[in-house]
Amino acid sequence: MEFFIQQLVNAISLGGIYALLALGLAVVFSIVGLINFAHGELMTVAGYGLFFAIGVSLGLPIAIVVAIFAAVAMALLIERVAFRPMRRADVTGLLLTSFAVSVILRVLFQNGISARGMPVPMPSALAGSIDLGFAHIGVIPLLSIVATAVSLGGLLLFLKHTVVGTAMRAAAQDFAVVRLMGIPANRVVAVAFAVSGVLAGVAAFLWVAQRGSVDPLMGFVPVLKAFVAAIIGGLGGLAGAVAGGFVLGFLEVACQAFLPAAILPYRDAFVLGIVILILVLRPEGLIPAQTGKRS
Amino acid sequence: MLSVEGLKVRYGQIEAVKGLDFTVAQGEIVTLLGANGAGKTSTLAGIAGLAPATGMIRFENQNLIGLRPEDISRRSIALTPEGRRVFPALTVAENLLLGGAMHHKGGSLDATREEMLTLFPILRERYRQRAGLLSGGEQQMLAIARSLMSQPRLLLLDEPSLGLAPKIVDEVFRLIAGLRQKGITILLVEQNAVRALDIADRGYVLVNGRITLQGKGRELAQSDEVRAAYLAA
Amino acid sequence: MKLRLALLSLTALGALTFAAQAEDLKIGLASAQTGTLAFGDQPSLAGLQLAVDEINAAGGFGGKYKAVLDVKDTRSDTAATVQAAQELVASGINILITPCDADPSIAAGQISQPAKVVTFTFCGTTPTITSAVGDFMFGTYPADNAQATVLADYAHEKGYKTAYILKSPDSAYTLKLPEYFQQVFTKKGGTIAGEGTYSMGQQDFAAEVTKIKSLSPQPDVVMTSAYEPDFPAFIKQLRAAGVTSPVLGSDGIDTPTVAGLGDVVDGVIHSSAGLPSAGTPLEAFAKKFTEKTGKPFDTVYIANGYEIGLIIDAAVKAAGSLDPQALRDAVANLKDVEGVTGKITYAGTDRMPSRDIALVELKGGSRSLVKTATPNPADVPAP
Amino acid sequence: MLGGLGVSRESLISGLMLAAIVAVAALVTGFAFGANGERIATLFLIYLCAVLSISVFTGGSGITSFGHAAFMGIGAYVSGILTMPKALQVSALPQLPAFLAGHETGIVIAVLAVAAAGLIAGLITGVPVARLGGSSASIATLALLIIVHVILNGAREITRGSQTFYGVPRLTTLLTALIFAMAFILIARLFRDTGPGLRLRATRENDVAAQACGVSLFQVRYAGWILSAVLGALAGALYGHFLGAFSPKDFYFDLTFLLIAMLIVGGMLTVTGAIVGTALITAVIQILRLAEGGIDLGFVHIPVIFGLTQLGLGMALLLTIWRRPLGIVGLQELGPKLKALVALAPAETPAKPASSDKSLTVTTLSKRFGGLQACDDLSFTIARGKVTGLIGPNGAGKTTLVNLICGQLKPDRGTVMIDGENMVGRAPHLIAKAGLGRTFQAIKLFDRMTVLENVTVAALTIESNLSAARNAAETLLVRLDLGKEAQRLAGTLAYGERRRLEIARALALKPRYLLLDEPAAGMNPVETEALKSMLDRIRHDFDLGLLVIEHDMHLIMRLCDHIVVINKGQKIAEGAPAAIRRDPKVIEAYIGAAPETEIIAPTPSTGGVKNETAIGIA
Repeated sequence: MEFFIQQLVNAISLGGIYALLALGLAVVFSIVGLINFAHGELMTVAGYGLFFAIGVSLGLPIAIVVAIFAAVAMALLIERVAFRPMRRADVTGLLLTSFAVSVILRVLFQNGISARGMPVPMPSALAGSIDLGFAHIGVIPLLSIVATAVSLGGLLLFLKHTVVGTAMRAAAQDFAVVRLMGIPANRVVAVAFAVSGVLAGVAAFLWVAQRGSVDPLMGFVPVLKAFVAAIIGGLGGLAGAVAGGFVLGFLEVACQAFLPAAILPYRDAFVLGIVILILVLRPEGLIPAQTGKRS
Repeated sequence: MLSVEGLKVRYGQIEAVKGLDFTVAQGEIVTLLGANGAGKTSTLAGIAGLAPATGMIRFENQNLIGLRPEDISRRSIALTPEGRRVFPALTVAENLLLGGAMHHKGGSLDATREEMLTLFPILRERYRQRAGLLSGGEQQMLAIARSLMSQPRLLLLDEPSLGLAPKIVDEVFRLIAGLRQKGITILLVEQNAVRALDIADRGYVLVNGRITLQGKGRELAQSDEVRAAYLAA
Repeated sequence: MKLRLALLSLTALGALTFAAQAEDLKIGLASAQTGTLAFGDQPSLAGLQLAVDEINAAGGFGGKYKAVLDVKDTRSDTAATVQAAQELVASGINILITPCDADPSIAAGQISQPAKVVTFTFCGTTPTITSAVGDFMFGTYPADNAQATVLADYAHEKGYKTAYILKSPDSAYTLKLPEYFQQVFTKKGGTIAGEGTYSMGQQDFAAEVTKIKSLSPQPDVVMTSAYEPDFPAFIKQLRAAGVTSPVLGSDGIDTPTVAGLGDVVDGVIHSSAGLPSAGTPLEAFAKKFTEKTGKPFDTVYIANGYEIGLIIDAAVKAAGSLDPQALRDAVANLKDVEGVTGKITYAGTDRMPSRDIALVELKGGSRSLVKTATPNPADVPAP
Repeated sequence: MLGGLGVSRESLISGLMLAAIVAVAALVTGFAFGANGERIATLFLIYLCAVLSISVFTGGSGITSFGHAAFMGIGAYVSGILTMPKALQVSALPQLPAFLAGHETGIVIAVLAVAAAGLIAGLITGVPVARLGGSSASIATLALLIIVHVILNGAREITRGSQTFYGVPRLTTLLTALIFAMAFILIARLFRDTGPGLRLRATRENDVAAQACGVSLFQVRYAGWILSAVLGALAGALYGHFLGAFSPKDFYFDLTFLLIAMLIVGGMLTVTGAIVGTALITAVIQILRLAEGGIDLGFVHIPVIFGLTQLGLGMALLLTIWRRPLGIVGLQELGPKLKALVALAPAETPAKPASSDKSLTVTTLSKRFGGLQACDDLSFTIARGKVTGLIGPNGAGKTTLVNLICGQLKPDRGTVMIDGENMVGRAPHLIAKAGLGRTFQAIKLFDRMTVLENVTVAALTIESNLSAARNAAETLLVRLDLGKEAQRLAGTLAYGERRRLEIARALALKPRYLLLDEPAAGMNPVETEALKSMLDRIRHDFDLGLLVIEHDMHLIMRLCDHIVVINKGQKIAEGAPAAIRRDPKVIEAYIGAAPETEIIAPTPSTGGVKNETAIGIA
C-alpha cells in the first residue's frame, strides 16, 4: 500500500512537471504556431539563475524569483531577436528556427558559462521526507505537486481574470480580430512568451531541485517530454497540455514501477508505444485545441 | 471625416480594389453596395489595416495607410467583420471586455458595458455564456456591441445581415439606424441594397473594384442602375 | 559557383594545415570538450596543457621534441569522435588522446591502431578497452575492476553484509563497475539485496528510490557508478525518500559538481586516483596548478591529464625517437613513472596501468582521504 | 525515346551534369588535399546521399522530414550487424538473437537487406505521414525520429543500446561514396520529372488543385516517402561503413539538424539546391573546425570556442529562413534551358461527338453544418454542350455545393451522377478522373512548376505514360495560346494567362464536364470578353457541359443557356437568362426586399435606449 501511494505521488509530481512544460509549449503554439524547442534552454537559463543566486547566498525564495526572471528575460529576448522577424514563416519554418535558436544557446552556455555541470545545493529541508502515517513522502515530490498546483491555478486566474490573459485566449482563436480591438499583437505575443518563461522557470526549479545540478544540455530531455505530452494532449490546447503531461508522467512511473525487469530497458519504447496507441484512437489528441482561426 | 482617394487593395496577384474615391462625413451612414466579389469587404479591410492598401485614407486629417490594425482601432475606428467572428470559446462578458479593453481608463469601461447591455438586452441574458453557443442573430448583436465598446467615432460594418432570418435583419437595421442617432458615423457594406439604402444617407455602388454609381440613399434605391449592377439587368 | 566557393574554402584549409614542424611531437586530441563527457575531458585537457607547457619550456619531450596540441571537440558523440580521429590521424599526429569513456575511445582507437599511432584514453577506465583495440591503445586511470575491488574490500572491512546495486546498461562503465563490485562483494561473503537499472540522463529516480525504500531490512550499503548528471539526481532523491544507507560510488563523481551538492552527499565514499591531502605531492601539484592557471584544482582529472604528459615524456625519453613502434614499446615497458598521485607502471600489465587507488569521503563540501590502497591482484575480477 | 521510360531527355542531361560536377569536385578535393581531403570529400558525398534521400520526399512534397536520420540509423545497424566479422560479433554483441548472428555476409547482400529494411520501415511509417500532410506530417516525422531512437536504445541485445556499436568494417571509400552519390543524384533528379515525381510536386504546390487534377494525395506521398526511406537507409549504411563505430545518438537530433540545414540552406526544392547546400555547409564546417580550437593570426587571437560549428550551422539556418526561405538555389535546376513550344503539334480539332442525352445530374443534394443548412434538397442538371450558370448571393451555399459535387465534402443526402454513374462517396481525385474538371475561385496553380508541367500533371491522370501526357499537354497549351509560355513558371504568368492555364489544366483531364468557379473574378472587361469567347469555343470543341459560378452578371447572362439560382441553400429559380432576370424571387434575393416592418430612420432601436448620449459621443 505504501509502495503504491509513493508511486502515485511520484506520478503526480512528475506529471505535474511535464504538464508545466507542455503548457509552456502550448501557450506559445496556440498563439504564434511555434513549437519552441528552445523552451528547454529557457529552463537551462533558469537553472543558471538558481545556481548564481544560491552561489551568492540569496536564499531559496529569492533564488527562485531570480530563476523565473532569468527565464522570462530569455524568452522575451529570443522572441524579439529570433522569432519576431520570422513570424510569417510556417509551422515548419518556425520549428526549424527554434532548433537553431536552441543549438546556438547551448553553444553560448558551453562557452560563456561552462561545458561542465554546476552544482545547485538545495537547503537540507528539501532533502527530507514527511511521514504521513500511512506513507513517507519526499519533500521535493510534495513541493512539485504544490508548485504545479499553484502555477496552474495562477495561470488559470491570469487567463480568466486579466485583460491580457483574456486577449491571449482570444488570440488563440482569432488573432486578427484581437488586433481589431486595438490590442497590440506584439504585446500579446510577448506576454505569451513571458508566460512560457514563467512556466519554464518554475519547472526548472523543480527539475533542478530533483537533479541537483545544471549543465548546458539539461534542457533537451524535458523539452522532448513536453513535446510528447503536448502531442498527447492535442497540440495548442492548454487543457490538453496539462492532461498530456499527467498522462505521460503516470505512464512513465507506472512502467518503471511495474514492468518486469527483463522489459525495463524498453520502458521508453513502451511508453511511446502507448502514446502512439492513444494517438491512433484520438488523432487530434486527448483534448483538441479549439481554434476559430481564419486567414 | 473619412476621405478615401485612389485606394487599392491587393491580395497576392489579385487586385480586389482598383482605385476607390469616396468620403464619409461626420454623422452620416454611407453604404457600399455591390455584388459578391465587387471589393466591398476588401475596402473595409484596407481601411481597418487588415489588408495591405495603397493610396490615401484620410481620417480626421491623418493618413491611415501603413498603420497596424491596433493603431487604427485606437484612432476610434472599429470594424465589425463579416461573419461576426466573435471569440467562440470566450463568454459574452469576455468578448465585450476585449472590445473596450484598450480604450478606457478607470471605471468608464463598466459604464460603457452597462450601456451595451441596456442597448442589447439579450446579451445581458447571455452574459456568462460562451459566445459560440449564441444564435447567429445574437452573435451579430455581440459583434456590434463588442465594436461599440471602444466608443468608436467611425464604425465599419461588414455584411451585418448575412445569414440572418428576415426578422432579425429588421432588428439589426433598426439598431444601425439608432446608432447614427447617437452620433456614430457608419460605413456600411451590405449586399441587401434595399435595406441598406433605406437607412443610408448616401451610397456607392461597386463593380469589380471600382465605383460605378453614387448618390443619395433613397434616390439610389429607385435607380434601375443598382439593379443592373447586381443582375446585369 | 557555389562549388567553386567550396573548393576555394578547401584550398584555404589545405594551406592552414598545419603550423607544426616535422621535428615536433604532434599530440592530437579527439576529446569531448562539450557534452556529457566534458566533466572529465575539460579538466584532463587543462592538466595536459600544463604538462606540455612545462615540458616544452624545459627543453621538450625526451629533452628534444616540442609538443604541439591539436584539439578537436567531439561533443561527446561517437560519430564526431571517429571523424576527429580520422582527421587527426590523417594529419600525421604521433599521439592520439581519446575521451573519458570506453566507447568513443574504442571507436577512435580502431582508427589509430591500424595507423600505428600510440593512443591514450583520458580517463576511460573499462579494462577491456585495450584488448578491444590492440597494442597501441593505453589506459591511464585505475581500471574499473581494480576500483571495484578496493570498494568491495572497504565494504567488507566495514562489515556491510547486504548491498543494493544500481547500474545502467547505457555504458560499460556504469554497467560493469557495479558488476565487478558484486563479484568481489559476494565472493567475500556479502549478499546482494537487490539491483536496479536506470537510463543515463533519466533525471527522475523516484521509482528506483521507492523500490530501495521498500526493501526490508534496508541494505547495509548502496553501490553505484552513476556520475553526472545521474548521481546528483539519484542521491538527492534517495536521501529525500529517507533512505539512510551509506552510498559507495566510483571515480566519476570526483567532480566539483558532486562535492558542491551540500550535506546531501555527506558520507558518500568513492574511489579516485588520488586526493591532495596535506603534505602529498598532489597537494603541491594542486597549488602549482592554481598558481599557473588561475583555476581551482577541483578534480583529480586535472592531475591525470598532467600525468599523461609525464608518461609521454618518459616514453619519448626511453624510445629516443618518435618512431611509432619504438614509442609504443617504450610506453608498454614504463615502470614506476613518478606521477603526482603516485607511481605509474605499465610493464607487466594489459596496458591498463597499475597504480594506487584512493578512497575518498565527502563531507561538508570537501573531501577527505579514507585510505590509499592497491588491490590484491588475486581479488581483482577478470575483465 | 526516353519519354517511353518516363524520363525526359532534359532531366537526364541535367542529372548527368550535376553528377559530373559533383564527381569532379569530389575527386579534385580528394586527391589534391591528401588524406584529409579524401576524408572530407568522402564525408561530403555521404552527406549528399543523405540530403538527397530527404530531398526526394521533402523537395517533392514540401513536407519537411525530420525522420530520415532514423532511416539512416536503421540502415547503418542492419548493414553493420550483417557484415560484422563473426569473431568480433561474439565479443561485441554476445546477446544477439540467433537469427541475426553470424551471417558475415558480403556487402552486396547487406546493401540489399538495407534496402529491404528501408522499404519495410517506409511502408509502415509512411501511412501516417502520407495521410496527414502539411505541418502535421512534419511533426509526425519528428515523432518518428524520437521513436526509432528510443527503440535503437532499447534493443540492447541487437544494437548494444546506447553504447557504441563498433567493429563495422570500414568499407566506404571515396570511390564507393562517389558511385552511390552519382546514383543518388540521378535517381533524385530523374524522379522529379517522372510521373510520380511531377504529381508529388503538384501536391506540394496545392493539394486541393492536385486532387482536382486526379492526383491521389495519399498515393503519391506514400510512394515518395517509401523511395526516400529506402535511399535514407542506404545512405545510413554508407555512413555506418564510413564511421565503423556509432551509437543511436549519432542518428538523432544533431544529424537531423545538420542534414536539414544543408537542405534548407541550398534550397529544398531542387536537387541542385541539395548539392549546393551540402557542399557549402560541409565547407563551412571544415573551416570552422579549424578555428574551433582557437587561432592565433598574429595580430588577433581568436579564443577557443568549442561548438563553433554548431553555432555556424544555427546561424546559417536562421539567416536562410529569414532572408531566403527558398535557399540559395531557389527554383531553378542546373541543366539545359528549355525552349518554348513554337507552333509544334498541329492543333487538330477533335471530332465533335453527338452526346445530347449525357448529363451531370444533381438530385436532392443536402448538407448541414451544425445549425446551418448549407445545401437543402438541391436538384438540377448540367447538359453536355450547354453552359449552365449557378448564381446566388453571398452565403447562398454555392461553395458548399461545388465542394459536394467535386467530392471535397460528403453530402448528408442526395446523389451526383455523371453520365449515369453515382459519384457520391468517391474521393475527389477519382471524380476528376471520371470526367469532371474544375477551376477555382482563387486561382490554384502549381506556381513553382512550369506551365507545361502544370498541364502534364493533369494529363497523366488519363494518359498511359509520361510522353503521351506531355504531348497531350503541349497540344492543349498551343491551342489555348500558351505555347510560348510553356517553360515559364506558372507563378510568373499574368493574371489572364493564369486563368487560361487553369482551364487548360482542367481540359487535360479530357473532362466531360467542366466546373468554373468565378472565372472572371478580377478581370477587366476586355479580358472578360476574351474569356467568354474562349469558353464558347472550348465548349463546342471539347463537347463539354459547363457549370459556371460567377458574379459578373453581364457575363453570366450572355454566356449561359440555363441558369440555376440558389439562396440560403435552396434552389429559388431555374431557367433561361431572360426569365431569371425578371424573376421577383431572384431580385429579392439579390437586391433585398423591403423590411417586414417599416423602418423610419430616426426610430429608436429595439433596446429603447433612453439616454440619447448613452453611447459615448467623443
